[in-house]
Amino acid sequence: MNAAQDTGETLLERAPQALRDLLTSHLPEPWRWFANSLIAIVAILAVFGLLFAALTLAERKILGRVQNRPGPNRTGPFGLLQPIADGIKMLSKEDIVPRDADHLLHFLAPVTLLASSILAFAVIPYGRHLIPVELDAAVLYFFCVGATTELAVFMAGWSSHNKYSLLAAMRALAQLISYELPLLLSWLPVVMISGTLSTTGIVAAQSAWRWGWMPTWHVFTPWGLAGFVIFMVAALAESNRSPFDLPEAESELIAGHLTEYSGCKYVFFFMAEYFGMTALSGMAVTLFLGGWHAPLPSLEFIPSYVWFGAKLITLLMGFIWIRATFPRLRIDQLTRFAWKFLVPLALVNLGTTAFWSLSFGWTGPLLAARCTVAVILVVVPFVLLGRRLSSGLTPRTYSYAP
Amino acid sequence: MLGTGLLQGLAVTAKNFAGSFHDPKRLTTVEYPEKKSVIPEAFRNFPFLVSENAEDPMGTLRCVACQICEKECPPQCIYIEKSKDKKPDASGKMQIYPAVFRIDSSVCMNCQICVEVCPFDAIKMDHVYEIATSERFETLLLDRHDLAKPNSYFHQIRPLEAAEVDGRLTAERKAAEEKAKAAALAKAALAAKPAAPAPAAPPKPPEQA
Amino acid sequence: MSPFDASPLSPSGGAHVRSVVDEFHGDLLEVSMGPHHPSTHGVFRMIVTLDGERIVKLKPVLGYLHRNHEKIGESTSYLGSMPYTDRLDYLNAMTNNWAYALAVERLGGLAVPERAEYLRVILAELSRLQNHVCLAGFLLQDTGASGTPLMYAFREREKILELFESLSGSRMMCNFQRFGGCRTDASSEWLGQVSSLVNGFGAFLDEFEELITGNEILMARTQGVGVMKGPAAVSAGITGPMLRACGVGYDIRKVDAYGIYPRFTFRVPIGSHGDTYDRYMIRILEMRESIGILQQALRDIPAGPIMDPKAKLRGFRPKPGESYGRIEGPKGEIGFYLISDGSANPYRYRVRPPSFVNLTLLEDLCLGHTIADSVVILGSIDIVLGEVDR
Amino acid sequence: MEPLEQICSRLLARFPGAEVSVLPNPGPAAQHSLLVGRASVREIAEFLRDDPLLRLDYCSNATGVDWPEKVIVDVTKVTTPDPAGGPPKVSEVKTERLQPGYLEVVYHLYSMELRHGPVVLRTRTVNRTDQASVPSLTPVWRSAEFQEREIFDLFGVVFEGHPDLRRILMWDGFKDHPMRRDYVEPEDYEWEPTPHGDLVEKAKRARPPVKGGEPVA
Amino acid sequence: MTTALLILIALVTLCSAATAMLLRNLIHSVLLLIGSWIGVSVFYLFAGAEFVAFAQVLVYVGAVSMVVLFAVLLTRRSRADMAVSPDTQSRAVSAVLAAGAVLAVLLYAVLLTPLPSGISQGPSANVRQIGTELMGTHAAALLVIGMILTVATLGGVVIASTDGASKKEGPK
Repeated sequence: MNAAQDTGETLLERAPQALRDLLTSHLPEPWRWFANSLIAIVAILAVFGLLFAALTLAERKILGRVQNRPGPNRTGPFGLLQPIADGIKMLSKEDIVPRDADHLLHFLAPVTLLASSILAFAVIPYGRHLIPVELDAAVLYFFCVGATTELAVFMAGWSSHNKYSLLAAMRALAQLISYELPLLLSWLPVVMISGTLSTTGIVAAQSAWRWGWMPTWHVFTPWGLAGFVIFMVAALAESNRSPFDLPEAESELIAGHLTEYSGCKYVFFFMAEYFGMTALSGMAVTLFLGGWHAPLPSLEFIPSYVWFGAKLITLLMGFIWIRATFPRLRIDQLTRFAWKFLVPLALVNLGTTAFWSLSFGWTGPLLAARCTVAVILVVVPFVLLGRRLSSGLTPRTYSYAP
Repeated sequence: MLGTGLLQGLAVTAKNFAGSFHDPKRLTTVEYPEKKSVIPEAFRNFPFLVSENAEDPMGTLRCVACQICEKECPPQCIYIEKSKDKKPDASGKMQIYPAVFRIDSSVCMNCQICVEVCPFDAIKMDHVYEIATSERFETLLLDRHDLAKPNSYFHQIRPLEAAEVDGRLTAERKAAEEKAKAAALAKAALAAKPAAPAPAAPPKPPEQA
Repeated sequence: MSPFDASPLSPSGGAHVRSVVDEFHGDLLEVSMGPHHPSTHGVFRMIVTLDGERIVKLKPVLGYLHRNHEKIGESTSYLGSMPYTDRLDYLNAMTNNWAYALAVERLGGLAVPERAEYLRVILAELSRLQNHVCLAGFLLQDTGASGTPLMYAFREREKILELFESLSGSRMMCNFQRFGGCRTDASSEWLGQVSSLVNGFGAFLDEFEELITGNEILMARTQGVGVMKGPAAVSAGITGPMLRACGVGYDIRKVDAYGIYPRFTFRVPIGSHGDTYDRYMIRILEMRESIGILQQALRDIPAGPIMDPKAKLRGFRPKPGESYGRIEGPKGEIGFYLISDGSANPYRYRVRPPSFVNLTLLEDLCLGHTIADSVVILGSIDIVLGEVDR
Repeated sequence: MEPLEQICSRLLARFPGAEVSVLPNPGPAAQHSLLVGRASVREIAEFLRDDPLLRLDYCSNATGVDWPEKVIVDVTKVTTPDPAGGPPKVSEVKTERLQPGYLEVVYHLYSMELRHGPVVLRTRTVNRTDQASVPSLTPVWRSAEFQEREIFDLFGVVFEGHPDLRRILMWDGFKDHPMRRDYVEPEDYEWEPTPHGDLVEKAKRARPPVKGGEPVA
Repeated sequence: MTTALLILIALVTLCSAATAMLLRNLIHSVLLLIGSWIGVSVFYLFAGAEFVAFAQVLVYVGAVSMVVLFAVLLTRRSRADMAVSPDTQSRAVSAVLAAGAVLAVLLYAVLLTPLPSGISQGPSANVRQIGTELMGTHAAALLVIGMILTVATLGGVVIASTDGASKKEGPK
């Protein structure tokens, strides 16, 4: 953790760690470790709690601006106090539990959902020295924590004993399970190339510069781009966001498995969705966008956590942008899209990565051949599967009555 | 190729997002309490009774309680009781005036048929739209006091229509006066010939046009 | 046992008894969608029987907004029912007024001056524009696009409603047509505003189509969903864009040639598949045709009176007789059937609403689809409950 | 489209037993209608739909009309010779004749194939009380289904052979038929204190004033 | 300090597994079973085998629990056969005998094998070594497991499709 003092590291870079050492250096050993992790937990909750609040406001402002209306601007200047107002409203709402609901499960569902989505923040490297827990199998930890969200969604749907919630719980499970596979398959190439499961290792693998200025992020390789796109689409589905927000499809089953929740528990679900979205974007930044590395060598002086934040914010804006534009998919189209389009593409991507890593040493004309073969291996299956998936779906031309 | 339609959609939303910052056409919200949207002149909401002058709006109502509007109103929300005595109106003629003139604004649907059928231009449509009340019954039963508004107010909210109505009314009054003067002249001429045969029947009183 | 309490006669013979799947597999889930449901466009209820995700039976339940408009029509004068026709299909007051005025003019044999006819065509086509824009917005809202296309549609609709307001006094409750012409004249600068709106509408439609028509998700959600065949539609009395979407080119503006429509050159788009995507696209193409009609009407609208001088406003007593007047409303054929017995009130006042009849095939379209599709199919039928329940 | 009289004569020729007649429409609209007896209305409807010359495949509108009993006063002039040889005295004798009431169903038929105008088809029930039934035309035109259910709901005409005859607009527990001429509104009337004519009396009847105060809202 | 924690985790795992058997409510018992699986994965963490712990959570809590819950959910329809037949005397005796036999075998195996007691600092192998080990010496085992899994999933798909097909042909 205490990497050697390499040159050119600015004071700002080491500021968070210095602050932490200042607070806990005088404690004896077991207590010092305990205090350090406590500070890390408080920091994560504070930063991502505020990010959650800002995200709800940003979502409503951006959606508003896209729809030619200003968005919330009544509470505070430019509506900045809106999240606080929402929070107070939600927390002061009566917490209704249906009489014949399964009270224990009804309470446990939002708690487990929120707990598992917060646990996921433990392994994401936010900066050069800012990683809460240094795990050897960090990426595997991240996705096994993600797997427990299905359990919580099922408990929510089942415990409400309500026809709509039951239907929605079944749908949510089908969606989560069918998008777990592409999610896992999409980051396997990254592990194959960087040779390690630990996130710091992966970020280190992307630290070199090619031709002096281009960063060797995984997203700039053909298989990396394909993996990144599949990862983001699967992340959209995992966090129940726009084209896949089927469980709470308000136009069909009211609020899906959230129908029987109100007040604080509803906020937990809401918060869990946003935390899940942020965690998945954080992992996408770590795996494909070079974690906390700066895009250009000349910009190295800006502290690493600022770069991580900037990339995270752009990805989240992408989520909101997609939500503002696309209609929703039906449940059978959604699962068919996963099994018949994303999974095959991810498997082919494994092959492309294998070819890419084997042909590592090629230079000159061979390098050009290597790139073109990789691009072909990515694009051709995409076009073929795409045509088969949307067979017959074309904008039509119309004739006129005589 | 799969996805081109989706990218086009994203491009349009991005254009609108950027446009909403500089292009007034793409940010059409009027933020109500601070800025109010412009009401066109033809806007109609809830009738009011036109009175000649502003000092005594109740006294100088144009309405002569002919109850045509009460009969013609589709939801029947107007209730008129004629007065027993008569009162001189603007042109000095003795007219009945409405003792009770009530409109139930919770039933009225602003269809302005009463304005169309009123032969005396006594009832016109208002421009008021901030009329929320805390109580469902009494305050919505508008009486003569709430309904009567001066002609100057009518000019203020509907300049063109008010000018046209006033032009017509003054023309009618002038015509009525000439006829009255002509009738008076004819009567004077008859009185001037003392031994004329039995005077012709007095000309019909100049009835209201 | 009076015939009304007993269960109605058992469905004897009759070719159209819908043989629904009798022996069901697994336990069926009966879900009641509505009357208070975010996507049923008003107080409309559907009792849906589900086998898993598939719809097995769908019974529409109507009447939550029934105020017996026809009984009120029989107890007020002819002029008195005109403002009530605004409340039938409350999105298109202008076309409802025109249909009623047309029926009464046929009943009383009144003539309509030239300028009024042109004004009626302009207002009807404007009303068709804003109705189809509304439908496109609602349909995409039902497929889940979170309000963006709906807000663009409403931005354009507001401009048209402002035109109605500056002419007739109210945005939606216009009460503008009279028997034998229109109530007030349209000033030249009002006509100028209309032409500037119409000229800008084409650009809006292109942007709207760019956002939505090519969208793969929308095509997946609407193509092949709720397919309706031509002969079934004709027998079920479906009219308007829904009928033209399944290939039957029946447009009352061309067939009856009422008013002065023969003077305008416009085409009637027809679809080939009869599914939800075709119904959406037909409405977009009809909007483009309406723009053409509006430009021609604005070009050669003559000066002159807008009200037939002989027509009496009050005390209108048509001779005994009956008449059925119908026009091509945005939702289909809206007709008024009047029987007069010489008095000031009509003896029988009947409205033929397009949305009510277009609902006949709702169950046949939804059988076999999922709940998400039934919402989209209902959205594509374009019903307004004021007109369905009357 | 051929004139109505020609259609009527062809129908009479085709269905000898049926009572088919043309009902003139005095108004300027001149949309005359075809009165068809109850018994043979379905065969005639199918004929109108399938006849190659007519092809009336689209039933646009089905309407119920209520004609209650009417007392018809026939004024006949009677000239009684004056016994005293004076000019004969002419006196009118008013004879009341009670025309029995009936419920009528009017169908407006169009042809989408040949694009021609309305043929108005009318059938009548025997009377307004127990025998108020008419064969349903839903098997011929599916568009009549909802409109016939509405006529059943608001007028009380029972349609034989209708696949799903239930009330469509009123709730199932509703008795009586609101669109009939002799329909009396129930007294439990949601009262709005609007001060006009019969509404106020009805409200006072429905809710007597409380100890001399204003009637309770 | 760590031994106290270890004992606590063991207790939690054991009692959640036991109560899973006793509860009437099926869903609660399944969730308790999942709790005991998580307890087992914490044991792996104590032994320093992170990879195995996370794999355990991913496989059991992520996938197997879903299979169990779906099975419970879809078969709740036939509640008739849920009622346990009356607890006669002979049933209790045979239950105790079976339990006793299993306990005896387990004790025999545990006591006789020379296990080093106390916490042994096993080699904390990192993921790369596990990878090379799996692909190297144990490649055959991995392939066999892979084969079994694909056969199992293909079998499931075939059964599901034929079941579906028979249902589809019925009410066409």
